[in-house]
Amino acid sequence: MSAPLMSLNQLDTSDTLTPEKTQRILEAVLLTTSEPLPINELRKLFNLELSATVLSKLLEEIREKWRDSGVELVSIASGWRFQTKADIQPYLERLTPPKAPRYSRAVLETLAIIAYRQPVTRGDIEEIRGVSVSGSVLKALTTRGWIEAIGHRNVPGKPALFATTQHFLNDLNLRSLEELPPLEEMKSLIDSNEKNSDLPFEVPEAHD
Amino acid sequence: MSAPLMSLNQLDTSDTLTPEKTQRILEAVLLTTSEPLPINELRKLFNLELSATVLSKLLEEIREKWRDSGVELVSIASGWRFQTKADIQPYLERLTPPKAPRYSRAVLETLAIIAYRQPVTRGDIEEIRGVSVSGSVLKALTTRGWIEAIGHRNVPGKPALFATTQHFLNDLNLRSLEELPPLEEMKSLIDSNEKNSDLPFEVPEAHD
Amino acid sequence: MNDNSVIETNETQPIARICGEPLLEIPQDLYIPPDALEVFLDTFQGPLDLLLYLIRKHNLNILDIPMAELTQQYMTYVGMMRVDQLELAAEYLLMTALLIEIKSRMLLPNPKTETEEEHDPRAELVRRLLEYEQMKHAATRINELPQAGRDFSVIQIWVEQQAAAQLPNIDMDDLRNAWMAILTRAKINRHHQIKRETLSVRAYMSQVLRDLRGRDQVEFYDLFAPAATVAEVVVTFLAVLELVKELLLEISQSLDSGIIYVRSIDVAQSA
Repeated sequence: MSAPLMSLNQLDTSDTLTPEKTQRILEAVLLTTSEPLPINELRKLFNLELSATVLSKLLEEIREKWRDSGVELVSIASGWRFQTKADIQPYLERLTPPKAPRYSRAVLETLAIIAYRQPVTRGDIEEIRGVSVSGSVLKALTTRGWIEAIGHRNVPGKPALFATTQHFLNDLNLRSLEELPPLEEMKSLIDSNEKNSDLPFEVPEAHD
Repeated sequence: MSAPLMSLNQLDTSDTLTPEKTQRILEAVLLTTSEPLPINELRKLFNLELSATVLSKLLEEIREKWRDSGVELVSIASGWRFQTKADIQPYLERLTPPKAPRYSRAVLETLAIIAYRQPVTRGDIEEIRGVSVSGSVLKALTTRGWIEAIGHRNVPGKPALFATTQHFLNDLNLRSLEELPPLEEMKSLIDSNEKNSDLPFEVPEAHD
Repeated sequence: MNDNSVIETNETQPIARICGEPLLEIPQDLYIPPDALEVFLDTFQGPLDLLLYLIRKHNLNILDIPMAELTQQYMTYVGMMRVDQLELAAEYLLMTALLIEIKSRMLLPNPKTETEEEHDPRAELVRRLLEYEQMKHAATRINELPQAGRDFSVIQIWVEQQAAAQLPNIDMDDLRNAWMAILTRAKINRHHQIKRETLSVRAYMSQVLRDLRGRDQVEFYDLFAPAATVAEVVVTFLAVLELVKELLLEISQSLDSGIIYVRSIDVAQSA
C-alpha cells in the first residue's frame, strides 16, 4: 500500500484547500466516475466544508475551461458528468463498433408514450398505438434501464404501471422530464397537411 | 435522428486534420476508454493516415498539458491511458467508501479450525467441518498471509500441515494465540444456547 | 355514395368538399410490387399508422375524413396483404370492421335530439388517429435527442484499485462465531468429536515445527528459548510430546545421556 505517501498528500491538500486544488480534485474525480455526481455527493469530497454555491461556481469554471475540447462537463438529471461531444462519437466507432442499440419504431413509440403519459399500463400503450405491444419491446426498454414498473393499477389483473427512470434522463442528457421536446399541439397536427413529411418507408431500422 | 449535424462535424474534422483537432480527438478518445490504447489502435482513428511518430509526439504534448492536473496520461506496456494520480484516490474513497467485503463461512470456519487446532492438514479440517474444503479457501487464507504450511504429516499423500502466522495475530491485534477466545468459554456458551434452543447456527453473513 | 352529405353540420364542411373530389379515383401509389409487401407490412406499426399514412399521403382533412375512399384504400392494402398470405395482425382486420361500421353509420339519418359533434361516427377514430400521430412524432423527436452510447460517450478513466483495501477484515468475534458454528454442528453430528486441548500446546506445536523447518535436525535443548518461563518450557515440552504422538517428530538419542536430537518427519520436505 502506498499509504504513507497518500496520507501525506491528503494532509497537504486538505490543509490548504485553494480554489485551484479544489478544482483539480473535482475535475479528476468527475473524470473517474461514469455515474453523474450530484453536488451533495461532491461536497463529501471536502468533508462538506464547501457550500453547494461554491462548488457550482467551480464546476461552471471547469465547464468553461473544457469548452473547446472534445469533452464537455454537463449537468443532467442525476448530477454532473463528463461526456464526449457528438463529433467525437464517429471516431470512437472507428475503434469499437457502436454498442448502443438503434431502436425500432415500436420501441421508440412505446418509449414516447411512457415518457409523455406516465404512468401507463401496457394496455394504455396498446390502445394508443392500436396494436399489441410485444413483451420484447418492454424488455428492451427495461434492460436499457430507461423504464421501470413503479406499481400496479388497481383494476382486474393488476397491470403494471410503467414510468421512465432517472437513467433515461441521464442517457438523453436531460435534467428533468420537462426538458423533453414539447408535444405537438393537436391543432398543428390537424393543420399539418404537409405531404409525406413523415413517410414511414425509409424507416426499417433495427428491430427490437 | 441528428445525422445531419453529426455528418457535418465529421466532414469538418476529417477534411482538415490540424494538429489541434487531432489532439482534441486523441484526448477525448483516451478519456473515454479505460483500457490502454496502443499507438496502432489510435492510428485507426485517423484511418492510418498519421504515422506512429506523429501520434507519439502529440501524445507527449497531451501528457505535458495534463502535468499539473489530478489526472495523468501514462504510457504502459499495452498502450496509453489516462489515470488518476495517487493523491486523488483518498478523495474518491470519500465518495464511495470501499464496501467491506466479507469472507465466506467456509473461509472463517477453516481459519478458526487452523487457529485453534494447529497444525492441521486439510483432511483434519474436512473432518471437523464435515465437508470438503476447496483449494480456493486455503489459497485465500495463504494469500492473505494468515496461514502457512509449516510441514507435512508423515502419512500417505504427505498432506501439508497448516498453522496461523504472526501476520494473522498482527491483523487481529493479538499478541499471541492465547488471546483468542478460550474454547471452554465457548463450550459453555453453546450448552446454554442449546438450553435456550436458539442455536447460533447462523454465522449470519455467510456468502461464498 | 357521398359521405360528405352526411356531415353537413360539421364546421369544416367546405374544405371537405374541396378535398373529396380528386380522391374519387384510386391513387396511383396504391400499386405495390408484391415482393415489397412484406417490407410494407413491417413498415407500418399497425392499422392506425396505415390510416394516418393514407390520410397524410392524400392530403385528406383529418377532421372530415371521406370514409368511403379511406375505407376502400385501406381494404385494398389489407386485401393485398391477405392474398399474399402475409401474417396480418388481427388489429388490421378489426380496423376494417370499424371503418365499415363508421361508413354505414354515416349513411343513417341523423337523430336530431343530440348534438352534432357527439354524433359524428368518425370522432373517436379521429381522436385516436391524432393521439397516435402525436406520439409518433414525439417518438421521432426523442430519437433525435443525443443519446448516451450512440451520440456521445461517458468519460471514465482508469482508477488504480487498491488491492489491499479490498480484502475483508475479520475480528475475534468472527472467529468465535465460526468456531461455535462448527462446535454446534459437531454436537449434532455426534460422530464428530472435538477434542478439547489447551490452545497453548497447539500453538507451540506450530512453533516447534516452524523452528525445524528447513533444518535437518536440532538439539532438543535448542527448542527451548533461553528466556522461556517455566510455563513456556512445560508447554513446549508437551507440544513436542504431542508432535511425536502425531508422528510429526522423531526424537533420537544415540548414546545414553548423549545429545537428544529432534527431527521433523516431513518426508515431503526431506525428500
